[in-house]
Amino acid sequence: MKHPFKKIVGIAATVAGLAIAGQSMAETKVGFVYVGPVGDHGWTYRHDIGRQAIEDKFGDQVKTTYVESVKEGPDAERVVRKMAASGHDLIFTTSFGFMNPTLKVAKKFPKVKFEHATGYKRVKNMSTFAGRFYEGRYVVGTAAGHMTKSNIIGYVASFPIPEVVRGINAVARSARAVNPDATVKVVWVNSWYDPGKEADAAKTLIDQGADIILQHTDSPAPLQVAEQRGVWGVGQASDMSSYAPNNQLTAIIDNWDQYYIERTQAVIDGNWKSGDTWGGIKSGMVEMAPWNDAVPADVVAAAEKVQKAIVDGSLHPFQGPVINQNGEQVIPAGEVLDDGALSGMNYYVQGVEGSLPK
Amino acid sequence: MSFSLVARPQPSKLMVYLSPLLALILTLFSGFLMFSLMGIDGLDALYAFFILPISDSYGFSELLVKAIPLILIGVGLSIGFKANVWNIGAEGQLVMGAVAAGGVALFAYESESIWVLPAMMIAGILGGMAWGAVPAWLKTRFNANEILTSLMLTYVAGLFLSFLVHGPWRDPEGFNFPESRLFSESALLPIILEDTRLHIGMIIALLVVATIWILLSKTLIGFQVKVVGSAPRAARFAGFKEKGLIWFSLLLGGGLAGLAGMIEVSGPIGQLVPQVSPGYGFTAIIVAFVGRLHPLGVTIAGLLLALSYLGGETLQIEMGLPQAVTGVFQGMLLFFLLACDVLIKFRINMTQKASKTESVKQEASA
Amino acid sequence: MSDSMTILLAASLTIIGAATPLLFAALGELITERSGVLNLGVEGMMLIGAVSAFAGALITGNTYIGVLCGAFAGMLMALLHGYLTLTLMTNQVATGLSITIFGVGLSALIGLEFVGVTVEPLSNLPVPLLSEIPFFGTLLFDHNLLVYLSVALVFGLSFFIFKTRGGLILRAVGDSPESSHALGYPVIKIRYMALMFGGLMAGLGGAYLSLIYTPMWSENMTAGRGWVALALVVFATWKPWRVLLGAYMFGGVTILQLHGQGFGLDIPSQFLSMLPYLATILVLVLISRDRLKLRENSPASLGRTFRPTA
Amino acid sequence: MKNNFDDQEIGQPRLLLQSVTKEFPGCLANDSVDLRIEPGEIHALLGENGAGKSTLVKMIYGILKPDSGTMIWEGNKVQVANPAHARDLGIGMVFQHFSLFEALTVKENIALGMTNPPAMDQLEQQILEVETRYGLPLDPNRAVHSLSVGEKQRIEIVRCLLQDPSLLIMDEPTSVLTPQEAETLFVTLRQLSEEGCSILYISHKLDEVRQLCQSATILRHGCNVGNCIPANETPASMAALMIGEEFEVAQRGEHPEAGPVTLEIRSLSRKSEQSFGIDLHDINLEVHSGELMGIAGVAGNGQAELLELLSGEVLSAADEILIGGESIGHRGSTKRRQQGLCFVPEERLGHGSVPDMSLNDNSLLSGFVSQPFLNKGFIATETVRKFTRQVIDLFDVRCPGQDALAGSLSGGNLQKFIVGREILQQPKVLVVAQPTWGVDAGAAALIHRALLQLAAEGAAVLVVSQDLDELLTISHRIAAICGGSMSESYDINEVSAEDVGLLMTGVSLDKSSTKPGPAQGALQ
Repeated sequence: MKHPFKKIVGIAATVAGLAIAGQSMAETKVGFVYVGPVGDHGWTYRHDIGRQAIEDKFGDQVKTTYVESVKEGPDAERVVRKMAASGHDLIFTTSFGFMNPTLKVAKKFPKVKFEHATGYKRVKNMSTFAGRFYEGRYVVGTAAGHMTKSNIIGYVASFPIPEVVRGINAVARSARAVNPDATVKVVWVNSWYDPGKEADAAKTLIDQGADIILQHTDSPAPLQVAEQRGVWGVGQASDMSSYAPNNQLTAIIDNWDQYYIERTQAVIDGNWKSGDTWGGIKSGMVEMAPWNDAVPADVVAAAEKVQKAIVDGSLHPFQGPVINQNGEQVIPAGEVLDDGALSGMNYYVQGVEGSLPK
Repeated sequence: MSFSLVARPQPSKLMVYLSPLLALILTLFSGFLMFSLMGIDGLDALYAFFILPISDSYGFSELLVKAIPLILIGVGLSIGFKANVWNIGAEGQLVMGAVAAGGVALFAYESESIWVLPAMMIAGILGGMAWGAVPAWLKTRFNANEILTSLMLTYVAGLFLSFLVHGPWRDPEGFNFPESRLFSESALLPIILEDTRLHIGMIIALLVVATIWILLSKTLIGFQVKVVGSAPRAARFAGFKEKGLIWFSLLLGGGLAGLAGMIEVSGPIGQLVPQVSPGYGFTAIIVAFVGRLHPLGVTIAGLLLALSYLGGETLQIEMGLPQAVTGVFQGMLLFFLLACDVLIKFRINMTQKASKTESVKQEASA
Repeated sequence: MSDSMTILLAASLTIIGAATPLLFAALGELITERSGVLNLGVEGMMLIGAVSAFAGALITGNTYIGVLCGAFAGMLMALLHGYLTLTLMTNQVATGLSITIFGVGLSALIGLEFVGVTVEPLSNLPVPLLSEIPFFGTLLFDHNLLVYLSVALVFGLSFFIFKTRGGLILRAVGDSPESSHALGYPVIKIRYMALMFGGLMAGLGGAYLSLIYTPMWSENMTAGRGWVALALVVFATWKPWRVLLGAYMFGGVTILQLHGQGFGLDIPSQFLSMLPYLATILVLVLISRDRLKLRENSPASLGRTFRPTA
Repeated sequence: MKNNFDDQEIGQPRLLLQSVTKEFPGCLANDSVDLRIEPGEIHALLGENGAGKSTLVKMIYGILKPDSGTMIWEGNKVQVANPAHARDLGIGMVFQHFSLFEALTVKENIALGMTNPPAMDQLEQQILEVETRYGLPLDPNRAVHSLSVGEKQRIEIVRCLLQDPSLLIMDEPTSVLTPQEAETLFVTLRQLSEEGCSILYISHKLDEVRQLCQSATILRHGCNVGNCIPANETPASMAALMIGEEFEVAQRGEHPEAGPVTLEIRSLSRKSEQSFGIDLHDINLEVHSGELMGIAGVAGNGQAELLELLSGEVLSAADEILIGGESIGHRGSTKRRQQGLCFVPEERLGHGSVPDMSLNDNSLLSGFVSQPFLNKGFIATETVRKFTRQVIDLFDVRCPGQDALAGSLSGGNLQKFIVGREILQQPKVLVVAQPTWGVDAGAAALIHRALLQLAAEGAAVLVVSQDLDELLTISHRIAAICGGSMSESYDINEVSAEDVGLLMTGVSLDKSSTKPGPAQGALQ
């Protein structure tokens, strides 16, 4: 046990250190505001892997901090602001719900750089970034279309927002491209994270005939159900094969490492600029986990071919004709949906069962 | 050596003030121990938890911003708890207040009328009241337990808000993301301290606390609440209507929770989002009890609880501790606060238990 | 078997899975409340039970030991609750809520090491011969140990409460701790025991979640099931077989709305998600109208602090 | 049953207490008390309320532990650990405030009072046997909350008898019984005594002690102040020991010149809302200004239902209850108070007062209607305090001050406060239930005087009591309620205690009822 007096001196020094941290630029401070716990093994977990990548890469040069499980709503602005005020140079806020709070703080702290995930509002010192996960889902859809025997692909969905709808549509389009009889059955659980309910939804889908389960919720529960029931599942956000060693078809991995390192480097070099980054398979932000050994080689080959085509730009998951559920043509052949249309997608394409909750 | 509790002839006036202090000391001590065991400098951690968050005026303003809804809901609930009306659905009432107020704000989008805010306030209160009225009606009409109905309705309210922001009230320019438009300037609460988020809600909260205090200590209705809770038959003897007071408590509690909801969407948030409250309605129940159901106590407890959340965030930023530690520490703080109140009515008697029974035995056999 | 029968069977099995953790926690709470103690810390106790069960199973490699660990940890939490509310006479509502906050935090802290791993779930123990019966065999006789246990407990606890002396004393303590004390029953000790049984059962409910329902640990994985369990006890008017009914009804409505979505039911999913809660309220209203019956079954001293005095 | 004849010859007492002392914070409840009970003896424990009788028997029964002193049971030193231990020794106790469980059945309640009860159906048989043997009819399967007070007492007694006790402790058992029922109980007790069972009989009713008990121990302020053989004493000599101070006994005086009918009940019938409550059948009653009317009856014969209807806690049809000629049956308590009706409920704590509120607050509780306690909804604190001081002074309420919590007052003082609070509101009609239940003799006398004084000043006073002696002392006119029906009312001078006892069992008297007695003469 140290002498109490030394402690007090220590505190004083810490406080003094904090006070000057704002000015001293010897060390770059990068902060992260997470919506979930780092232990969710999904969305937040992957962002924290990205944070650790920064630490590994820059060592003592950079100090990272994070606040987890920050509730969207009134708390977010306070946390972001506290980070900005406590000498952070770059702050990542990794949930859509943090958009407006981040924006408000960004306006007040023009010298601090902000990076907001999945939003659409930008200012001089606030960038946005997101992954083109629908590309990964399009690849998965190809395999699913080949592999399904019941022609029913189950989809455990969280909330009916464009991000999720895009993924559903991408799967439906690619699956039907190889198997016109394939349909996608969607169950909404109204939660990003409720392992029990996600599992129930997966069971329901399997009971109703689905033999491949995709998910856009954060816990590994649906995948585990797939493993138990002996149908295929697809990992979400990270390689979840530890939860389903036999039945994870593949996983669509969020890989923020590269982006985070780049942006941190830019801050260190003093050439950070606001912008919108939408990274896909090509940029490495969206990664595919290794295919399960049990997947037939021709299916893997077909999927990998699609993947390659997406990377080289010869294929766009939403290239025309895009026909919605009601049979109306959204865009004709020869055109592709632009990013604006993609980011506001609020309709199902053909092949998705049921109607989109409005 | 063991200890036993011995009833005091009269509640100790000294302990009324001393017991929270004792609780704080115990928390600091065991917190120090806990952090040290985790290999962290205990004093640094305590400093980061209790002092650092409010070491500047901005931090202090944030403390108030966080405490406002807790205090508002807490005083409302304490009336009900005094009257033995167990409204644990304030969270849902808050959400419905936010929905109603938000509805007005969206309806009056781009209106510059000064009446938007008052209208929102009334809508917020009515929204919360409406959601409090359901358990009141079910209780008085069907004898349905309000703990259960108010809790179940909280989930319903959350899902209803979710439906609205995913559907009809979605921002038309928001790329179908689940949130409403940002409210117009006229629908936002005025800031009372520049460069902070401290809004006029603080003054409203103070007014509410003062009003409830007067209501409880100086008026017949407050007296009725206390009598119903303490001795229901005596209340019937006096001619106080029990059903009326059930309605009163739930409407007041709901109304204040609704007001808190309005204040949140019109203040710090500025729009309707799927999650308008980080569990204020539930935390406020603890606030009410830690504050011993007294308006002043609730105010202090509200500030303390708010500080514990701010402190938790600071611990994460400054010390890199996981959020889980905050929960454990918060739990400890609450345990000590609740437990130390036993000293108001009891004193601790240190005895050599074994030897005492021995002596009685000896006497008996003498 | 026809397709619709297959789906019906599958849905029923899912319902049993969804209802079992609720059943455990609610039965435990029922015993606790019968003694006059209101435990609002069920959610926290379930979480502690879940993480401890997972840890136990992972470390020992034996799922059954995991189950025991979960039960034991839940009991320890109940002991803490008891020390505060029974020995130090704190307010039961506030203490329970604090226990939940504490449990959420502590379980997350314990569980930091267990993210991303899984354990072998508890395997099913089909009853020989009976489980071979088409449809009903699978529905009734092919489950894991905890499912059998939960149903057995419904019968066991019903018998205990209404047919044994122990149950009679338990009811007496909940009805009037003063009279119980006057007759020489150790009220505080009995309440401690009831509370600890409640904790044990909450721990089992948690263990079911982390070892069977979704064999993994993740923070806050109970997602509000502790609260539902609490509601079920009131709903059941403190009768075990009604808890069974309530848990299966709640699970049933939850699963059926998912099936409804799968079949393309065109109602916003939020409204479907509201159904279990609304149904609970509705049934409560229906059974609350007979005040006299309610009086005979509700523990009169529920939530009230009792201190034995002269 | 045990044959203790030999013991008696040797002179070994069944129970011997030697200098037993028990102290509570701020109160020495028992100070070196000695007690000796012989086998088969009915021994009275006499004393005022608060003299320490209950504390003493609780120690015998193992609920409390003595601070010091010795207890010798059948020749052996014992330390009774708990009631179960006491029951094992052969000690049974019938509590004054019953230790029953309202939500449970009679049978379950009895089982809970036994250490090793037999199986339930066997127990039911035994209960029925004991009931027939001692004349205590009771349905073993009824829920307790549906029973009358007298029936509840029977549960307690049966519970003890099933254990074959050698010592039966009875705490004020006759307070809930009719004289006839009390007589039946005495027969039972004597029967038990002859079978060798000792009985410790706690009472402050000196007449019945003289009738029943072979010896007596008298307590005052926690001290043993004497032993006696009741048969050799007069009530006055025992009272002198018990009370130790002189007080003025209430004097009724002549039936006053009756004024107009102020409280009138007209063919009031009501189905009880509780499934086992008592239905009221066609009750008619007139109480004149200036007279004190007594209603006798055994608890659980519709008094509670009638009182609820009178106080306004439950409403009836408008013209079933009239005050000063005005129909108020459909009005709540507040309206009735405005009409000048005040009410003293039976239960002091929690009904007539809020235990954990100050006396000031308890003044406000019922006084806010008739007194100027409110100013635009705000409480006029000073006025309330002044009123409270007045009550305390005029009614000799002994308390630490007007801010004392009602629950901290002794029963007698709290009752004086409550009665005083209602009387000082100068009611036109005062309805009082059990004015002196569990109240010491001094306070009882003061309350009786105050009620008579109020009547003399022109109010109509209705006293509902189970204490027949009390009613015979203070009433001008008397009626009895039985099974929800009200008897005719009689001038007090025309009926004997036995007559009223008959009325209480529902038998009508073969006398022409006087209605309303001398008052009629006075009016002519």
